[in-house]
Order: sequence, then C-alpha cells, then structure tokens
Amino acid sequence: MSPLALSGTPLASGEAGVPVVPTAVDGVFSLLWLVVALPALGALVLLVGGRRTDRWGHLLGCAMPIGSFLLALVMFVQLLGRDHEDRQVAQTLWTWLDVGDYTVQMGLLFDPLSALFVLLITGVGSLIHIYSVGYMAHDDRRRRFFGYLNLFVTAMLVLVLADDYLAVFLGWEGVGLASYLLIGFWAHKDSAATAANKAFVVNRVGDLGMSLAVMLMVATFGTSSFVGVSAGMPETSEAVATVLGLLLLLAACGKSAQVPLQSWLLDAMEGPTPVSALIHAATMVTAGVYLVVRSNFVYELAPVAQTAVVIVGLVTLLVGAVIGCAKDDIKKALAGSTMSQIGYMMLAAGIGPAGYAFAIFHLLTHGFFKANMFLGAGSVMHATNDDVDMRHYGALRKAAPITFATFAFGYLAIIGFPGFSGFFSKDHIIEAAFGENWVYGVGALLGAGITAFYMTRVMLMTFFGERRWRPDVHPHESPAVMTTPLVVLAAGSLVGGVLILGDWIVEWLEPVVGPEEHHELFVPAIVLTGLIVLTVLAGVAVAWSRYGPSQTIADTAPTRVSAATRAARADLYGDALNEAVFMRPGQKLTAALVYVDDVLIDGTVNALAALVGGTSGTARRLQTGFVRSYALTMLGGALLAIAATLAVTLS
Amino acid sequence: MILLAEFESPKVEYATISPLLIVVGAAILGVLVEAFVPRAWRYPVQVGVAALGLLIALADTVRVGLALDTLDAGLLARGSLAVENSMVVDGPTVFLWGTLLVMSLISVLLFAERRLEGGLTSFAGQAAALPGTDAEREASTRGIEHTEVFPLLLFAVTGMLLFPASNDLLLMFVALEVLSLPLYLLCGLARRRRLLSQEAAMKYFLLGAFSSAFFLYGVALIYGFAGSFELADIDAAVSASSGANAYLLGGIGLMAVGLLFKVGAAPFHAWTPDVYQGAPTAVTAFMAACTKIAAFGALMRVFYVAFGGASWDWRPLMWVVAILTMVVGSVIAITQTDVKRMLAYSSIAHAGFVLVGFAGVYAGTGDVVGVTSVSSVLFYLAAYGFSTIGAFAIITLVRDAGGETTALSRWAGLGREAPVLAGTFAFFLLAFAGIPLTSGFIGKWAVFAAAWAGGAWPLVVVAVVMSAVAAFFYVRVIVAMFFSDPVDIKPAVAVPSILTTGVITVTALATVALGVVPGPVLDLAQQAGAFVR
Amino acid sequence: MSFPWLSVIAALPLIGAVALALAPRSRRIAAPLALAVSVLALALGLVAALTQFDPGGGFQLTEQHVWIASLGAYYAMGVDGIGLTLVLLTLVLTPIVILASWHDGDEGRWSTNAFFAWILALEGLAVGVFAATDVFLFYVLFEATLVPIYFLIGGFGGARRNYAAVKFLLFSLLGGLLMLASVVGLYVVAADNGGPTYLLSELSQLPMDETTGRWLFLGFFIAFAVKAPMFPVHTWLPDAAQAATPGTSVLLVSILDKIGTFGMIRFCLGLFPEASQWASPVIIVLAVVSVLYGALLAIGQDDMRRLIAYTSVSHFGFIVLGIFVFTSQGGSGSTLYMFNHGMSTAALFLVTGMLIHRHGSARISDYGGVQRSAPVLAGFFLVAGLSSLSLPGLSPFVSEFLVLAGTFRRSEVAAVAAVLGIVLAALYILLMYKRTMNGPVRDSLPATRDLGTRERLALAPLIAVIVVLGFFPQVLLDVIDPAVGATLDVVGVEQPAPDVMVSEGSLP
Amino acid sequence: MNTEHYLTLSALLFTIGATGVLVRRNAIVVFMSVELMLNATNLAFVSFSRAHGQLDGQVAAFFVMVVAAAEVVVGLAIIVAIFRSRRSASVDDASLLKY
Repeated sequence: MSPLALSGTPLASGEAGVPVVPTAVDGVFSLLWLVVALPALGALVLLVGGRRTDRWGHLLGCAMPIGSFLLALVMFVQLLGRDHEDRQVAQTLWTWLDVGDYTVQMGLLFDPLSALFVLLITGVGSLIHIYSVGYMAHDDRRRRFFGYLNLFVTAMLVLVLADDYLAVFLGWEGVGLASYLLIGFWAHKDSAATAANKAFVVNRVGDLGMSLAVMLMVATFGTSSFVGVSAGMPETSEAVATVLGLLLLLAACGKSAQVPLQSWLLDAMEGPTPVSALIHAATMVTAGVYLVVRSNFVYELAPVAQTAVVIVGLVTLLVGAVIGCAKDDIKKALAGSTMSQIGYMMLAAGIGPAGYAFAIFHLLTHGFFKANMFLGAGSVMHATNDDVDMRHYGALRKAAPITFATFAFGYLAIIGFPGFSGFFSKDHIIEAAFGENWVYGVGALLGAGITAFYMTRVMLMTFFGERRWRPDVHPHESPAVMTTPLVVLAAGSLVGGVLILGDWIVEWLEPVVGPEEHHELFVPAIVLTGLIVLTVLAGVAVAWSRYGPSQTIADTAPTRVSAATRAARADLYGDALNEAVFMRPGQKLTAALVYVDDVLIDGTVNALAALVGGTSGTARRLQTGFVRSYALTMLGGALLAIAATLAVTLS
Repeated sequence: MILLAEFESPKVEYATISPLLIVVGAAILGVLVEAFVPRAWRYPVQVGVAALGLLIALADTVRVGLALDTLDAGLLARGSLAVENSMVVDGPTVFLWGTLLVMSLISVLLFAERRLEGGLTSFAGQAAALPGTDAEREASTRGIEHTEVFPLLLFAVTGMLLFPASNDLLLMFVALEVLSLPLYLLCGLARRRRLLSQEAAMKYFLLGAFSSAFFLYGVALIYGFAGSFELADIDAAVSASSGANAYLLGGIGLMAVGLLFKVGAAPFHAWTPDVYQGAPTAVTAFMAACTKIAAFGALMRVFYVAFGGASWDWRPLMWVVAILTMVVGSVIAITQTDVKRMLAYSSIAHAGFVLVGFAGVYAGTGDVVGVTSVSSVLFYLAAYGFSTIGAFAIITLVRDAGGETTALSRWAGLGREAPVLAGTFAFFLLAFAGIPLTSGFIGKWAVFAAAWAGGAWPLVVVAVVMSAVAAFFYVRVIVAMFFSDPVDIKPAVAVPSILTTGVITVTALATVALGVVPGPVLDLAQQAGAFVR
Repeated sequence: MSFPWLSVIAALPLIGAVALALAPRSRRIAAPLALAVSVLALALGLVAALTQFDPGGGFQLTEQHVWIASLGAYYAMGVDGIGLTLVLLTLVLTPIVILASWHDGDEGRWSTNAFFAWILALEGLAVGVFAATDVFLFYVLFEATLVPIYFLIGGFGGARRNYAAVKFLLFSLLGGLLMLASVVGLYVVAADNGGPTYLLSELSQLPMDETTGRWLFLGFFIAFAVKAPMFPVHTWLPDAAQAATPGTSVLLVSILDKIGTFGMIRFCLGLFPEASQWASPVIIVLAVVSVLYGALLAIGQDDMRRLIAYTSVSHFGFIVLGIFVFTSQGGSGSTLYMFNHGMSTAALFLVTGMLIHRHGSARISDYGGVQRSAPVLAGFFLVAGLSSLSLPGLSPFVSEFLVLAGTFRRSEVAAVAAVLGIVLAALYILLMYKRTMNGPVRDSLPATRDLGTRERLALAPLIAVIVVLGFFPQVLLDVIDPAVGATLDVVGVEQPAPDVMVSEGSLP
Repeated sequence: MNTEHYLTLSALLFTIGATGVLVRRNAIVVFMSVELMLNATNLAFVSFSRAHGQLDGQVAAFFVMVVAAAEVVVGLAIIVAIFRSRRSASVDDASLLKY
C-alpha cells in the first residue's frame, strides 16, 4: 500500500482545479489525427526514403507542418465558435495499453490550451521550416535535417495533444530525441555530439520525474489519463498531490532547462540555428510550462509544489538573465535569455489561476519574438560565415537591414517596450507576481531590468558600433526564403499582444485552467507598469553606457573581470557543480565497479575454480604410485570406518 | 552334535541357477579348448565358446527371470533361495545377471578385436616372455596369442554372477575371489606397455588380497556375532540384538572395506586409477562396468538384507564415504592429463553417485510404484556400464606407433580428424556428466530421487555440486578434441573391425535409448523389486 | 485440434539441423537451407498463433503422452500467452540471426553446415523449452540447449572462446544441477502425495510444506538467476558475448537467457507460490541491484559486446523485478519485456557485429565518426540503441514502464531505485553511440562500408517490430495479460487497488 | 582359556599381517603377510565355531585355505612375471603408475 495514500485526508473538492471533461470529436475535429500524422508521414518518408528523397525532401518537409497548421487553424476557428463548455474535444485512436486494471488510450485532446500550442508549433514551426530551406541550402544532409524537424513537430504535437500522461511522455521523450538528433546534427563536431548527449541525459533526469509521476498516478488512480486524474485528484490526499506536483516539476525543469537542470540548454546551441529557434526557444523548452499549466488540477491541491514551481521559475529567470549578460556568443546569450523567459512563465504558472493564462500568453509571445531573434541571429551568422562571437560583429545594421529590423522588433518585444507583445505578457506576469508575494514581484522586476540590459548589449554589439568583422567576412543580407519568415515573426512580435485584448486569452483558457483569480495590488496597476518601464529603461541605459556606439568593444573578452562576471561566464558554475557532484564521482564509481566486477565477483568465481584446480593438483600427489601407501590409506580408512561405526553407535 | 545320520545330499535347484552353471561350463570348456584344440583354431573357438556361452546364459537368465515366484505381495519381492539357502535368485539378482551378461558379451567382442594390432588381440602373445626380448618378438611374429583370456573372462563373470547372488557370506567370499583372481591376471596381460600392465596387476593383486582379508575378517566377526553365515539369520540376529555389539559393528566396518574396495570408493579407491590405466583397455572396460555392477549388487545385498536392521549404524559411514568418493573422484580428475586415468577417476566419482542412491536406503512406500534405492542403483549401473565400455572402446582406437595414445594433449584436434568418433566420445562424456537425453542423466536423477526420498537430501546437494565439478573435466576433453589444434603430430584413429565398431555402436545406442526412453529398463529395475531374504 | 502444432514447430528445425549435418558441406547450401527451415517454422508458428490460439483460454495447443511412467514424466506440450510469446520470439529471431550471420559460419573451426545446424538445433530445443508443460521435459530440454550454444560459442567465436564457452557451460551446469536437485525433490513430494507426476497442472495442486517448498524454490530460482543472468552470477555473460559471434550472442541473450525469466514465471511462481512470496523481498533487492549494477558497468566498458551484455544484466533486472512484484502490470510488463528485449538486444548485437566485422575491433575507443561514411549503419545502430534505452515509441518502453508501474504499486522504494536505470541507460547507449558513430572521423579508421542489402534485410524486420510494438503493444499484451493474470492467481497475492477509484462513467 | 583369548590372538596376528603389508618391500613378503591375515581370520572362524558350538566356522576355515592356495597361484605368477621383467621383487620399484 502506498504510504503516501495513508497520510493526510482527502481534500475538499471545492479547492480542486478544473477537471478535464471532453466530448467526442465530430465534424472537422475528426481529422485531428491528421494534424499529427502529416508531419509523422513526412518524417517517415524523409528518414526511411534515404537519398532518393534528397531532391524534394525539403519541400515535403515544409509542406507537412504547413498542412498541419492549416488544419489546426480550421479547428481553432471551429473551437472559437463553440461554447465554453464544449471547447474540449477528444479523439480516441486506439488502445495503447490494457493491462490488468490499467488502460491507456492513444487519444488526442483538442482544447483551448492545446489549440494554442498546436498553432504555435505548426505556425512557428512552418516558418522555421521555410527559413531552413535557405539556411541549410548548402548542407548535403538537408533532407535528413527536414526529416528530423518533421519528427520533432510530430513529437511536439503528440506532447500537447495527448490526453494521457503516458502519451504525453511519448511526445515528451520524442521531442527529446528530436532535440538530440538536431543538436548533434553536425555530429562530426565533437562538441555537437557531446552537447546532444548532455541534452538527452539531463532531460532523462527530468524524465525520471515524469515516469515516477505517471507511476504514482497509476498507483493512486489506476489511470494516467487527464480525465481520470483530474477527476480523482480531489479524492486524494495533499501528500499525493504534493509529490505529484514536485515530480512533474522535475520533469518540467528538465525539458524547460530550469534550475537545477538548466545546464544543457546553453550547450544545445551547437545545433543549427533554426533548431535553436524552433526547439530551444519557441516550442520544446516551453513544454515544461505546458505541463504545469495542464496539470493545474494537481497543483491547485499542492500549495507546496506550487511554491516550488514559483521558486524554480524565479531562480531560473535571474540565473538565465545573469548568464545572458556575460555571453559573447550570440546564441548563448539568447539561450540564457530563453531560460530566463521560461523562468517567467514558470513563475506565472506556479502562481496558480492568477498566472496560468499569463504564463501561456508569455509563452506565445516569447515563441514569436525569441524565434524571431534566433532566426535573426542565424541570419547574422549566415552573413558572417557562421561566426557566433558578437565581438566580431558590429555595425551590421546596414549590411543586413531586414535582419536588423526584424531583430529589433524581437528586441523591443523581449525587453517589454510598451506596445510590443512582450510588454503585455511580461507586465501581467510581474503584476501577478507582486499580487502573490512582493518578493516574487521584486525578483521578476529585477529580471526585467537585467533582460533589458543584456538584450540591449546584444543589440548594440551586433548591429551598432564599429565593424569588428573578421578579414574574410563580407556580410550580406540573407535570401528571401529566410527573411520572409523573419518578417512574419517580427510582425507577430509586435502584435502578439492583441491576445490579451479584452482578456481574450484569459477567457479562452478558462475551460482548462479555470477563471483568473485577480489579486489586489498594493499600488494601482498603472503605477506598477510605470515601475516596470522605468526598470527596463534603466537596464537599457546601463547597457548603452557600456556598449553604446561610443564605447570600444575589445576583440577578445577581457580576462580581468569581477568574480561575478567570471561566474556568469561559467554559467554560474552549473556545469562545474554537475561535474563535481555527479560526473566525476559517477566515473569513479563506474571504474570502481568495473574493478569490483572483475576482481571481486568474477575473481571469486575464478578463485573458486583455481581453488578446486589447486586442490586437485595437490590431492593427486597423494596417489604416489607406491602400493604400500595405498595399503596404508586403506588401512587408515578401515580403522576410521570401524571407529566411526563404533563411535556413532556406542556414543 | 551333528550326526552323520542326519546328513543329506544338498538340494541344488539347477533350473534356477542354470545361467551361472552355463557360464562356468563355458569357462571349463574354454580351458579344455586351450588344452586340446590346435593353436590356429583356438581363437575362433574360444571366442565362439565365450560368446555363445554368455548368450545362452543370457537367454537362460530371461527364462529364470520370467519364472520368478512372487513372494508376499507387499514387499514386491520375487524369487527364491537356492542351494540350501546359500544362494538367492530374486529380482535384483536376475537384473544384475542380465546386465552383467550383456556387458560381458560386449566385453568379449572388445577382447576379440584383432585388427588394431595387425591381426592379433591386444593381449600379450606370451606373458611369460620378458618385455623387449627376442622371445616376445618371436611370439608376436609367430602370431602367438593368449586365448586363455576368454576362459579367464568367463571365470571372472562366474564370480560376478555369484557375488550378488550369494545368500551366504562364505559363498560371497568365494565369489569375490573367483571374480578377482582372473581379473588380476587379465590386468597383467597387455601386449603393449607390459611393465605398466604388470605393475597394475601386482598392485591390483596385492591390494585386492589385502582387502579380501579385511572382508574375510569382517565375515568372521559377523559369524561370531550371529553364529551363521546366512544373511537371513544375520538379519534376525541384528533385529534381536539390543544395544550395540562390537562384533557386529566391527564386522560391518570390515566387510564394508572389502566391498567398497571393489566398487572403488574412497578411501579404498587408490588402486583404481593405476589399475585402470595399466590394464589392457578391453580389460579396463570390462572391469569398470562389470566389477562395479557385481560389487554394488553384493554391497546392497549384504547391507540391505543382513544389516538392514542396523542401517542407522552404518548410514553415517556410507554418507561420509559417498561424499568422500564423489569429492576425490571429481576433484582429482580435473587435473588428469591421461584420458584413461581420467576415466578411472570418473569411475570413482560415479561410484560415489551410486553410493548416494545406496546410502538413501529407500525401499519405497508399499503401494506406490516409484524409484527405490535398489532400482535406482540397478539402473545407474546398467547405464554407466554401457557408456563406460563404449568410452574405453573408443580409447582403443586412438593410437600412434606405440599403441594406444591416451595423453590428453595427443587428443587435441581429434574432432577435426575423426568427427564421428570424437562426437561419439563426447556423447559418452556428456552421459558421464549427466546431461539430459543421455542415460547418465536418468541414472543420476534416479539415484538422487532415491536418496532424497530416503531423507539423504544433503547428499544430493553435495552430489549436485560435485556433478558440476565433474562436468569440468569432461568438458576439458571435449575442448581438447574440438576446440584445440593438435600440438605436433596429429592423432591417428585406427580403423577397427566390426567387433569394436559394433561395441561402440551398441553402447552409444544404449546410452541414447536409456536417456530418451528409459521407461522399459527403469520398469525392469523396478520390477526387480526388493531383495528376497 | 489434434494436429501437434508445437511438436511439429519444434521438430522442424531439429530435422533441419540433422539434414544440414548430413548434407554435403557447402557454404552455398547451408545458409539458404537453414533460412528456409527457420522461415517455415516461423510461418507455422504464426499460423498456429493466429488460427489456433485463444488468448483467454489458458494452456492450448496441448499434447500429452506418457514418457517415462515410473518417473511420472510426460511428453506434454502446451502454451499459454507467456509461452506463446516466447515461442514466437524464438521463431522470429532465428531467421533474422541466420540472415545476419550468413558468412559467420565460414570462419569457424568447423564447417558452415555445422554452424547453421547448431543454430537450428537450438531453435528447436528452445521452442520445446518454452512449450514444455512437464517439469521433467522442461529440465531435459533446458539442459539440452546448453550443448548447441556451447559448440556455437566454442566453435565459431573470437579469441577467448574456449574460456568463454567453458565458463558459460559450467555456470549453467551448476545452476542446472541445483535445479536438478529440486526437480528430484519435486518427484519425491509428488510420489508422497499419490504417485509420481511431473505434469505442471498436477504439480501445482500439490500440497507442499513450507520448508520443502522454499528449498525447492531456491534450486529453481538459482538456476534461473544464473541463466537470466542476475547479479551476482552474471559474469559469464560478458565473456560469452565478447567471444561469440553476434548471431550466437543474439541466440544466447535474446532467446536462451529468457528461459531463466520464463522459468521464474512458469515454475517459481507457478509451483512455489508461498516460497515466491517469501523470497520476493530479497529478489526484488537483487533485481534492483542488477538494474543499476549492470547499467553502471555497461558505462564502464570499452568493448561493445561486453557493454551490450551488461545492459542485458540491467534489463534482466527489470524483468525479474516485474515478475516478483506480483502485479499484473509487473508480470505482463516482464513478459512483454522478454520479447522486446529479445528484439532490441538482437538489433544491437547484430548491428555492432556488422560494425565489428568491418574493422575487426570491438573496442569503442578504436572508432569515431562512422556515421559519415555509413549513415545507414549508424541509423540502425541509433534506433537499436534507443530501443535499448527504452525510448517511448519503441517497444521496450512499454514493457519497462509497465514493470516500473507494477513495481511502484508494490514498493515505491524499489521503483524509485530502479527508475534511475533509465538515466544510466541513456548514458551507456549514447556514450557508445557518440564515441563510435559521432564526433570527428578517426584518422586511423578507414572509411566504413555501409550496410549491404542482406544486412539491411536482416535488421529491418527487427526495427519494424520494435517500432510497431512500441505503438501497438496490445497485440501481444492481449495474449500475455490473461496468462499472467492466471499465474498471479496461483501466487495468490492481492493486487494493489488504486487508492482512488475513478468512476468509469467519467471516462469518455 | 576362553574364546576371547583366541580372538585376541587372532586380532594380533591380523594386525601383524596388516603391518607387514605396510612395512615390507619385497612382494613375496607382502604377500605372505596377507596370508598371515587370512590365517588370523581362520583362527577367528575356528574360535567362533567352537564358541557357537557349530561346524560352520571350521568349514569356513577350509574354504579359506583353499581360496588362499588359489590366490597364491595367481599371486606368485604375477610376482614372478614382474620379477623377471624388472629383476626386482620390491613393490616400491613398481611405481610408474601414479598421480
């Protein structure tokens, strides 16, 4: 019996999150499976088809997510037309497992939350596919790249559409695989291969949480479906809820690169830039946020776990921001920023009903502007022979004007420049954080300031100041196939804020996460907004003063820097910690065990064999060949036999 | 006290003991043949007499077996006493006779093999001629052979038949000597490596005589205890005696020495490797199979019938001996470098396994037909007899210029040279190791089952571990034959006549049959039932 | 109904083996003939499974004849869902192994005929083992399988094959003989209770006192633990895998070792329910240790074949764990795991074998960047590896998850400890993959020839089965689950119920 | 004198014989020691026969004598053959077969 089940009393159902109660698919929704199947087909054809598909592979690769996007758009519109209560539709495809009392249906759930994700994934995904046609044009393995991308889209769609935690896990690890393949796409580079491994393994640590969470669900509810778990949660104890919440948080930390499992994301930038944009910025890394929001019915009953989510989010948003400040590698700076922004989302998700909608809102806007900036960075790298060091950039705004302009949109969005999408989403999160607890609020606010600083730094070092180009670099604007997606994404970065108009997104998500709880603030919201803008401006100002056009930027990173800078450059010693605590002791343990297995266990076996052999070698010497000694043995044996018989009986 | 007037001529049930008489008759006929038939004719005549005699005896045994009287139903004992109670012809006797006669018949074929030595048997042409002298060479060029080996074999068989059928300790002693004396001689008659052969004979003789003395002294003590040589009387005395009797216990101990010597149990095993190695291989095969069968038969008869009531006194001794025998046989065999000698140690180990069944002392539970100590031992002996004769027969075929080459190192690569032969030998080894689908497995299973049923499960556990150790050296030979390359000169495999080929074929088939469909023979062993007392 | 399906399926390869042994020695005949025989057996097996088998019907396709009356031994065959799964595993893998080992028999100590004859003999015996419903028959076949595999390792292996073959044999024999002691004990118990019998159906009804049952259980369990292999009696496996040809390793690890875990379900649980419960705490600990120990050691290996062997130790730990937690998820998961592990390990052994064959080295450190010149090989390698690390979507995930979920319901601690294995699995597979396939191409390494058609044909079915069963495991689970349920009924442990019953009505 | 004394003597003779087998090297002497053991047994048979008041034991003694005579025939033949080929009757010289 589960000890967890015994402690605590069932919670009153009133405090529960929102149960998942879908209706069966009908009409256009019955094509839901096709949304997943299209990219799956693409991946299959491209990966199994081999070289035969080289010529048209990238086209097929683009067509599939676009097809999915269009389908999803139709369904989204359909969903819009429905009442709140009817906005969860489910399609059961087949029975995945049915063992004993545990059944898992392979089913899809299309509801307001997953609808938004599907659109984001297929939408941004399609743009990035298109971009990649140009970006990977000179790579002889482009077809395979598109195969992997399609695989990723498939897995990501499974992740957000599945209606059972185990099926979510399928997508969860599926995106992990795609991420692994794509980070290691240039596998001939040792660093890429290592980074891919690291990403997969660290993610697996998070997956432990997911696995255990599903096991706990099976043990507690006999099911792991959203429907079953959400219905059963109110009946169970807070202890179970807390453990579930913490386990799911562990999973989220792995996938979303949250502290303490953040270390893989920076290394993951070894992958081609579209990958960084799609997987490691816009979609996959936000899966953790999806999971937390999706599991609102768990977290609502587990305040401790919620607090943990908030703390993880808060710490990560600061850590990510600090790391972002110290990186000269443009992609790593953006990666730090990604961590930080996801931290915001986690923070919001952890706050509960007051923050779920804003977490998703920020996730969407971030999806646009971060993908935009990553692709922009890719475009910059395209222009500079794949150089990623910002100290080798400078003054690129004239060489690549479209890239510059679109990047600027992303920049303005991320720092929360009023009017841009990020302004709205971040503003709401900080507000919600203040509403929950002023410490959260201050942390979030501080993060906003730092964000402004490092993003400005990136902007300035890349596009402004003097040219610090390498001699053989002749920057140029990217082809249209790459800039078009940039433009679209830039537009998204600008206008993404419309989702909040009239609290649309809050209401939209209500069937999933329940109504927003609005906390009263100690100051009017407008004051807080002002404070945020001021903080951002301060950040920008500091960056301007240090990296502005008037400042000279050293060609190599200065070495005599403060301890804080050194720490930030070393990713706040995250890797060092992992190495010291896990890797090196692990290697020692492994080596020790190999020794133990060889010497102790196998050694015992061999020693036993040697002992028998040795005994044999000695004992056969007793057979001396002298008949008299044989007679002596016999006589001794006879005496012993008689003595023994007598002794046994007479005693 | 005993008046002449009471003297009657003893009643001899000729019809019951006729198989024994047939063999004796054949043996005596053999002696006459030796005296009266011209030298050139002796070989075929002797072989014919021996084979025919054994064959007729075998047929007669079947007749006797079918005619056995059923005694009191509950005991499953069938048969009757004969010759003034000095012999007993019962189920086990008949089974043992049958087995012994079959094995002897096969051995005769091995004895008669002439092709391997260029038209001569593998026995010394003239035992009296010194090794390496002109006399010896002349004897072999003139084709002189000791055809006396056949009557000798028949005499030994006589003793073997009599040994387990004796209901009288004195007769048993006589039988012991009758079976031993010809064997001592046979051991010394090898054509090649005469010195080793003679040494084997001497060692066997001296130690055999030594052990006979122990046996005899034990008989004397038992006589002193019971006042009779008859097993039933001794049994009655044992049942009647309250408390421990030193004569009885001493007698049991000393008789055990004599019998355990014959079966080759530790610590009375020391002769086995030397004699098995030195004796002519055909004789070794005969000894390994038949002596063991006869001796175990006698051991069971004495200890179950006469000393059954005192079984708690001798069981601990037998447990220790069984364990010691298995350990000594299995462990020392591991480092042997001579195939023949290794098989000798293997035979010691097998004696240990049989002793496990013997020491279980399980007579079954009346109505349930199942494995008993007697039936399991009988089956094991039959199974082991076939495989061991087959294995030794194969040893006679691996030769070089100096005759048989038994060094394990010279067997390397035999699997490539003569796959069928090596495969058959490997099969026999697997049977020795007790791998399923061979007779050895069923035999092991049976003795273990009997022992366990008799409460001797610790013995079973030891036996199991020792089986694993024993497997190692069988595998070593297989490795040498199949997985090693010949070191210098390839081993040569002589082409035998139909005789040896037949022996190998028959024994291999028997080993398979007893492993795959052991039912009939197991049933026979079970129908042999209990000893008649 | 009276057609002896199982006997025919088992006999066919054996007859094929004899035919091959007698056929003229020819490299050109041997492999195609063997392939034809094994494919025919597979076809028969599929026909039997699809037309004659009813998943809910207990033991089926039964045959029963008295074999050795006085021993109570019967020639009794029959399969339930568990047995059928493993029979199918055997039938599926053998043709694949033959196809993949097309030329492996040419370089051995003996003829190619012998190589394929032994393989077929092994197939026939293995089918017999999985189908035997008589303990005596099972034991006989169980031991008999040692002979072909022994000659396969010793005759066609690599450098240390003699050592490996002998070590394997002695380990197995020691275990097998301990089991023999228990088999004998069973006879005694049966004989005391109304007459000797070795029929599984009758033995399971025997009254047995606690102490006897436990001792007999131990004899069986140790034999199966050696076979499986579990920590700490696993050391023969790495040596055997290192020395054997890849095909032999597949037969050994994917099929033969399953006899151990199959035996645990069929005999340990089926015959000694009380003792199984009594021993389960210790066994669960040992299983968890196997999981972690095997995984950690796998990480520390430089020889690919040893590495895979150690991963199997880890995987077998999972299987044993699932068996001894006595939950339907655990039991069904374990049975499915046996099948899946067979497939995935076969793929790994074969693909690494193909790589090793190309360069003559099994050392990971001798490789690097192979994917550049042999992308198809790398692709197969990756999928095989991913299946070994139980990636969702590939079949081993389902079974591993079921085992873990079943374990969790019985013991959270064991599940939490065992689940660490999935992280370690990622490490050992991906490190091997990275060091061999990825990274810069080693200067010392000549370009790798990519997989040929035959090799692809051998691997493709494996990968296909792995992927398909990853999404549709229910195909097999439908067959397995009732049989496991019946076994667990025998054990008689109450199934842990969910703490909260979610009403059926709320499900869509 | 009662039976015990004869039996003691018999046991003593048996022991002497056994010791002789162990300590003497000459095969003939070893063999003679064995004969001594047999004769010790005969003494025991006869003593027991008298004690039990039966003839059986005495008959046994005759049997033993006959058997012993047969044994001599075979034994001497073997020993002589060995002596001829080795020019030595020492049992320790014949030790080629060992280990």
